Amino acid sequence: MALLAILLSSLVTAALAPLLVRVSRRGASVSLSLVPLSLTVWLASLVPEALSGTPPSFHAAWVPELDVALTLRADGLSLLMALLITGLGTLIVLYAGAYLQDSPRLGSFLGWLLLFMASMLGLVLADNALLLFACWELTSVSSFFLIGHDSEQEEARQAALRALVVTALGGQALLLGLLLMGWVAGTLTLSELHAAGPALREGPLSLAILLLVLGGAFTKSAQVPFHFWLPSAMAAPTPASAYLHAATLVKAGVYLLARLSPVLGGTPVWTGALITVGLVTMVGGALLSFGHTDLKRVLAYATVSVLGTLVLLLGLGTPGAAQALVVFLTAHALYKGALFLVTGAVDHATGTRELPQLGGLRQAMPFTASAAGLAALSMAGLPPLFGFIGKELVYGASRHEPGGWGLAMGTAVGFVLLVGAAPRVGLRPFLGPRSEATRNAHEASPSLWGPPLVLAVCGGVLGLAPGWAEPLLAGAARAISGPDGGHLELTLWHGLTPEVGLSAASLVLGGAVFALREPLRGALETLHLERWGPSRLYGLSLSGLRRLADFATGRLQNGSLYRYTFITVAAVAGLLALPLMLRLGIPEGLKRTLHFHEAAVLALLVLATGLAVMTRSVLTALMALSVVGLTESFVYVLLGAPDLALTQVVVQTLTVILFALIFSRFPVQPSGGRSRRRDAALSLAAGGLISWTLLHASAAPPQTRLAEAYTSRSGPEAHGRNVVNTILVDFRALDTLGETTVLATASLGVYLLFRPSRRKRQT
Amino acid sequence: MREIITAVFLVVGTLAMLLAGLGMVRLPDLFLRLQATAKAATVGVGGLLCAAAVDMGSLSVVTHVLLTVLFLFAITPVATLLIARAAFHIGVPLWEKTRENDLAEKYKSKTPHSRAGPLLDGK
Amino acid sequence: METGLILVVGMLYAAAIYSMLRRSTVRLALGLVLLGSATNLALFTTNKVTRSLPPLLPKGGAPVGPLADPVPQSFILTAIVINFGMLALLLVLVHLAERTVGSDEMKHLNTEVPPPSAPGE
Amino acid sequence: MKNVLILPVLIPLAAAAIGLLLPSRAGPRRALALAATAALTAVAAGLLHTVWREGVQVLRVGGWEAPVGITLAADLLSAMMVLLSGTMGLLCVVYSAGSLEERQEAGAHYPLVLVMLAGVCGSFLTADLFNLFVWFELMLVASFVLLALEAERERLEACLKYMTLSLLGSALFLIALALLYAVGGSLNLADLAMRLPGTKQPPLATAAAMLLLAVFGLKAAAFPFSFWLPASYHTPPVVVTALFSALLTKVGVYALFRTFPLLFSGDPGLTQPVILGMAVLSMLVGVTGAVVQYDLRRLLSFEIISQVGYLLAGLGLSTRAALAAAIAYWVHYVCAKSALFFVTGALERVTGTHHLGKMGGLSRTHPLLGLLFLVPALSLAGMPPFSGFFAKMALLRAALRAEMWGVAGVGAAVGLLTLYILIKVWREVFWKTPPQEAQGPSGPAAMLGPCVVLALLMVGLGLGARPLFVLSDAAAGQLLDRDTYIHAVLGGDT
Amino acid sequence: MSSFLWNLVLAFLWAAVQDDMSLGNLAIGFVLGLLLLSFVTPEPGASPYARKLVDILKLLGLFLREVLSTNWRLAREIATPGIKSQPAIYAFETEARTDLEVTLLLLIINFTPGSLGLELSEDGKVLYVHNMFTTTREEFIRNMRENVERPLLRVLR
Amino acid sequence: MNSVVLRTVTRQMTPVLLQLSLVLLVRGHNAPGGGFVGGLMTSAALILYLIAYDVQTVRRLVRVPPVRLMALGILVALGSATLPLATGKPFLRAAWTKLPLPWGGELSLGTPMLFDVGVYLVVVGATLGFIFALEEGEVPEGGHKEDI
Amino acid sequence: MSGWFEGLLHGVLTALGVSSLLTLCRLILGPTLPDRVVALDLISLQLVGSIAVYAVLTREPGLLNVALVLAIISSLGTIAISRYLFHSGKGEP
Ligand code: NA
Ligand code: NA
Repeated sequence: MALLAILLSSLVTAALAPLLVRVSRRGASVSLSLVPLSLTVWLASLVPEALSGTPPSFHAAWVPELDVALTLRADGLSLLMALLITGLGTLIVLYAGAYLQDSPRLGSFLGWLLLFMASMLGLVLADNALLLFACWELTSVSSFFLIGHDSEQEEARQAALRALVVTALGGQALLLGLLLMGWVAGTLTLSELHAAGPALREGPLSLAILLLVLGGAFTKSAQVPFHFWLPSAMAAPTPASAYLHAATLVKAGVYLLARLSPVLGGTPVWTGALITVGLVTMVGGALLSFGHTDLKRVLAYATVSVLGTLVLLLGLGTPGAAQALVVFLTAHALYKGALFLVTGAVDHATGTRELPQLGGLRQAMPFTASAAGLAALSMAGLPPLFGFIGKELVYGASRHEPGGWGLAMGTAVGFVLLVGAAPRVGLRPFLGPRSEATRNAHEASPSLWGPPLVLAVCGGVLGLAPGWAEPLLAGAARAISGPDGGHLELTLWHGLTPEVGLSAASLVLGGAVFALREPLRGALETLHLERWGPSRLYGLSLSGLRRLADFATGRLQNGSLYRYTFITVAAVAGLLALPLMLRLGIPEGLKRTLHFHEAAVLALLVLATGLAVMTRSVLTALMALSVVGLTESFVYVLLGAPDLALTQVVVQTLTVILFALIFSRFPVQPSGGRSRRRDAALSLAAGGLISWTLLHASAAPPQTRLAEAYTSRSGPEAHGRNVVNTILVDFRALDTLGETTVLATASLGVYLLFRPSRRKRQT
Repeated sequence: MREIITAVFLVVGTLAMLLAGLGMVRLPDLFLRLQATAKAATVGVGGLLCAAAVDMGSLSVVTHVLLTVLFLFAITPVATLLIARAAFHIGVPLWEKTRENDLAEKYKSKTPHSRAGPLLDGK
Repeated sequence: METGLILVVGMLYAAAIYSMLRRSTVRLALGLVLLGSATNLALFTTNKVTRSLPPLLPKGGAPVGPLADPVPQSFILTAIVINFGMLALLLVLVHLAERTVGSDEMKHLNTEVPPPSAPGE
Repeated sequence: MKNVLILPVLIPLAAAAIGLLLPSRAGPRRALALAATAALTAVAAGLLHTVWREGVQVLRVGGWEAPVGITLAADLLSAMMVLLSGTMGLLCVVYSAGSLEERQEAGAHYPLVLVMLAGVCGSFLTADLFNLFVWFELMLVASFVLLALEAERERLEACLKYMTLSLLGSALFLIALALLYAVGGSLNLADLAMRLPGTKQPPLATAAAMLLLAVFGLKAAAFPFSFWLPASYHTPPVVVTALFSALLTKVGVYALFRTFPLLFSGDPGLTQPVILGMAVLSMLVGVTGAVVQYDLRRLLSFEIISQVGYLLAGLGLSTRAALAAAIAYWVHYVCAKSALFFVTGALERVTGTHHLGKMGGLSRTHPLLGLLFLVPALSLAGMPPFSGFFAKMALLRAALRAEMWGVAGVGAAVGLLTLYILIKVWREVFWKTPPQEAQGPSGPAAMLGPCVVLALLMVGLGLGARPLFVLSDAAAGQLLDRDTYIHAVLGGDT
Repeated sequence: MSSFLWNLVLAFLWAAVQDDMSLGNLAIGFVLGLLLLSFVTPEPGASPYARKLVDILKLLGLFLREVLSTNWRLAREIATPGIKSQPAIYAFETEARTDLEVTLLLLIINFTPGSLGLELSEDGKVLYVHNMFTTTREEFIRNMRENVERPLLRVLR
Repeated sequence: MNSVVLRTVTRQMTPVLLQLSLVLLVRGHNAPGGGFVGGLMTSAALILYLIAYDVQTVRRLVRVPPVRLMALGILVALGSATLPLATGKPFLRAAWTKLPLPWGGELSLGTPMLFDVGVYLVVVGATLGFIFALEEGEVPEGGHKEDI
Repeated sequence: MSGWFEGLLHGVLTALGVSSLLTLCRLILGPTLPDRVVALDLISLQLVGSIAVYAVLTREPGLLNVALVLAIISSLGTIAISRYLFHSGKGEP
């Protein structure tokens, strides 16, 4: 129940945010931040229960027909994530209030931000895969609005769309994967899925499930080649970037994989895919960060790299890797969040985020500088910061893998690059001489420097006293690797292990990379990655889609009634041909007797029809049609339908009169000349198919049931000797009612369209 | 006996109809063909309807036949008149062997009208 | 008769469709008249008893021969009337369209804009 | 003897006739239309309740038993559709009051809307194929007139196209009926359902099925019979488009749902692949068409085609789950699409255009409209927590469980593209810097009210999706339970 | 004309009272009524009905003779190869005055094979008649006057 | 085209034609005919009148505007269909009564005949509506605007 | 009905059919629209006759109803077309 309350209260806060801002701009963010704060406390109070054998949970039915349930469960992993979400959320709401103080749309920003927080909370607390998915989609949507906050800017709009398209693409894949999982496993309750693990890992659908789920996770967590949306999403206001792209949103994919790794993990495909993609992302992301000078972009690529690391760890699948994962994830959330917020503060103070223009801010912005420094050191993995512990564990996990040294070396390359990137973002802007841009900069309100400082300090505190977080982190790791997931002991110093060596080496090499950053940037620029990278592919596929759509729509829906009619008739002919070709042969038992006068009637029909179609004069055609109509009525006479003949004759004449009235002003037109042959072929084919079908129908045994019923009951029960009329006004009078209304409505339409007043207005 | 009388009416009517049909094809101008139609309406339809009246002979049948003949006699000439009038209006030519035309004066100024072209050739 | 009639019905359909495909709204209307005739006759071909008496019951007493099936007849009657109403409406549309665009050619009746190429994404 | 079954036809029809006799002023005609649609909605709700409690309801019109007379039958699907139509009719009348000129209201607008409603409800309720034809035509003729009403050039053109293809469809319908009558000896659905399986001419039944597929596909605007829809829906006043989108194509879909499980379930080999093919093509053609549109109403019109594709997919899969999903999707989509058209009307009023390029910045100036657009748009794209989320999920789930991977894949992809398209609209209309800033109020309450109601409905059907799915599942069960329907329609002596 | 209606009513009464509506019975009733009316006139001042009836019969006879004779010529014309007649359009100044008279005259002219009313002048006095077989204008006008117009007007006036 | 002959014939024929159309309407239950054909014949007679004279004359002759005529017809048909509901019978259930005739015999009267009358009215209204609209649409200043 | 009579009726019907076909030739040949109108008029008259004959053949007096209505109504069509020709010939409505 507590979990539901947490979720609902965050949702309600999101809804209230815009109203609250309208009431008071200044107090709004402070008072709003109290909610995530109290939620953090509340969640923290749940930790002991979560780590016990029976974590807190909640279940309510939602749509059982679809296996969607409001099932919540807070085990270690969920709670760790939830705490990060609410904890960071508190700071970021506070920060955003100051950062967007002057924006007229602070209210909607906070609203979307809190909605995002709520959906993120739902995502990590959900124990029903489809509930998780619902929250997953909500995070995509709310992040769309956060990224596009500066909607006047084309760049922001593009970035928002890009993020949404990529993550929603993954979302669709994930949905299919989850639905298949539910089908195979018979349940979609995450905590019960592992019972179906073997079926999910080895069944015939297992590969499809795995690939679909990975598609979802990789897009959301910005793995290569889907990473490109993340850097461009930096168009978002910085608080949103810090929250979404450092700490929470991008971790959703990792979280999902972590959640599912006990169920889907361990297969060769899983391991291979995650390690490969993770490693490529890790190295690639870090490397690409050197190609940019925009602080946020550098941070974004660094984030991509870290996400790769996390995925890689999940690929390893060992208890050690799980431990490394949770620790590294936490450390990253803290330092990256801090760095983003610092960037925002710098941007706010100087009006630029371009590295070459920044420098010497340490005196002007001392608090910010301290936060940046601490966070950057954590990022570089320097002791005694939490980042160091995380990095050690990563090295350890990769090294312990069979053939792990190679992997560890690969990891090291990534880390080296990250180490090289850290001073760029955390130190460079603050050291050295002041630049033109930073001349007038000064520290802004505490709301802008407080939150990053808190985050950075947290990283330091956790590095010095990791034991505080140890139970929760261990619990989280166990949630990934299973209850017998080994023991987690977090200390700064394990002794002189190979990991320490690797760390030291990567620090040294990282320093070298930092020194070589400019040549590196030049090299990357000459590669023109944007031109052929996945970003380009994205653009190409969108424009390709549009071109294809343009072409198809232009060909099909080209506005020509001729074409519409042609295609429609052709399609009908095709549909009709299908059963005929497949099942019907030549009809048998046809009646072949034909009297002379009947032949004459048919000849009359044929000739008149031919004339109607062939003549160039519309009026001649009309008269030919009259002959057709009159002959038709004679056919009715011949076949015993005087009522029909009567009606046909009168209607025919009225039709002619209508035509005559209408045509009084028509110029007589020659008929169109193009594509006659094709039209004729289609017409003949359609007519032939209909004839063929009708011939079969006529060869079928006669159905006289209804006719007998009507003829025998018409007199005694319907008091009429004209059976057709009794059908019309009694047996099936409802038809007649409808049909008269049709006639009346048509007449009303004619009247409305043609009344004199309308004519005057037009001419 | 009744069948024989009927047959006589039938034959007369049918022959008239056939001749009218033939006349339609053979006669050289509109007005001559109108003459043929008028004959079909009187002798042809009249004969055939009378055949029906004689054959069935009930009051209802005779009434129907009488009414039909009455309407035909009343309305067909009107239609003929109107067709002829329209034909003059749009300048349908007379057969070249038509000896005299007292109407020529009346319609001289009005034919052939510019709008009548397509109506006239009917193509 | 039936077989021949069915073949003629097919021809009527062909003619109707051909006429509808003539790119002229007037011919379209004429084609729809033909279509109506064709359809009515097609419905009529389900009347299995050829050369039968009309479904009119004699006053007191049984009919002397096989009666035609009244059911398709009632259907066709309904269809004829509906078709008539629709045709009248269509004629007015054709006429108004002709008056508006000044021709009965269908190509002049095309304001469905071709999709413009989208501004850059 | 459930005379209540005739009321959904009788009420609007009588109101239309009386409306034409009323003096030609907006007030009385509007009041009458409001009263009639409200009454219709109430009756429909009662009918749904009765059907839910007591099963299929039947009225033998004129007291003649089937197949001699026409029988009206309401199962859950029919009742749901009648209720939906009544509700939409009511909302459209309200919206008309807000959006139309006095002159238009005083004319034949309301009577025509009512006639169309009568045709639609008749189609939903009849158990006789020829009667269905008649109701179809009634609905069509009213829609023709509504479409062409002001006789502007675009509307004439639209109506000509729509009419031509519709009349072609009517002719084909009659051919199909001729075939069915030749094979089964009557056109009563239940009677045919009894006889078709035993017929000596199964291929003829298949031919009829194909023709009906084309005919109903034409009404439903399924590809390749969909051309009339984008050609016409952008021309009349928005409220008319909304009404069309809520009712017209749905009747075609309904007819498919009514006839195919009942009549042609014995021959799935040919019909089902064809239906699925049509479904997939419709989804793709509709959505690709929408991608290139910059006219908001045309864009939404193309979207209809792809949504119809989803519904057809449900039919093509023809499992109970798929049918249920399609029915739920149906309800959701009618609400969402109408809401979008309603909002479009408000946007047009504010900006004076429906071309995306000429709009912009409305999220700042008219945030309420933004919200009212967003809810149906996200719902249509299948985003939580709105109705479309569950509906789309249910369809995909059913497709996967029927092992129709392609359908599921296309369904998911089209969902993505739908999101893309609607977000494109959002970006253009609400975000982009406008050529000129739109000022002025968002619209009268009579215009925004229906939008709000529908938005709330979509939230309600999302958060409280359960009842809809229970109902849809039961309706799907009834669709597949042929014997109950046959027994109910034909009476005890079968 | 009302006398004719009276006659019909009488015939109807005759049949109805006997409850035998057969054609023969009605005919008997008609003849009896005619006899009755030739003595008693329901409208005072009207000319004797029976004489008018004779005029009508005379007109019909004349008409029938005309129809038969010219029909025969027309039939020969059509059925034999070549068209020998030389048609002409003549103006005919009629003595008929009321609309009904003019109309009936024209109807009769039209049903006389070989002649065909084509046009009526605005003042309603001149009929233009298309004629197939008459040789001269004078013969035509005389024929019209004597065989068509006079008998008709006699009946009508 | 105001031909004396046409007018005279029309004047004489119209009552007979109208009478005939009523016969078709009433006898429709037992012989070919019925509401449709009856209505169409009535319209035909009136159209003949219209051709001979003009729209205004026919409008004066009919008095009720076509749209009202149609609405009335639908209400009559609906009414005859709804009557049975009052007694709890199904919609459109026919009710018959035999009326003794003063001159013997009896006349069967039933709601289906009333229904047919409704159809007749609608058909007359509809066809006249078509013709009036088209005809008046051709006369530049002709016709009065009719409220509908 | 005796055999020769029935045969005669069939023959008559056939002859009427042939006659209609001949008339249709004129409709096809034209050359002017009034020519075609005349042909159409004649065809409807032939139809009236045919219906009467068929009524005799089937002894179905109900068919004469059709003949009557056809006789009345077909002229109406002819009149309408003539009126149209007359008006459009004059170039005024
Ligand atoms: Na009917
Ligand atoms: Na629609």
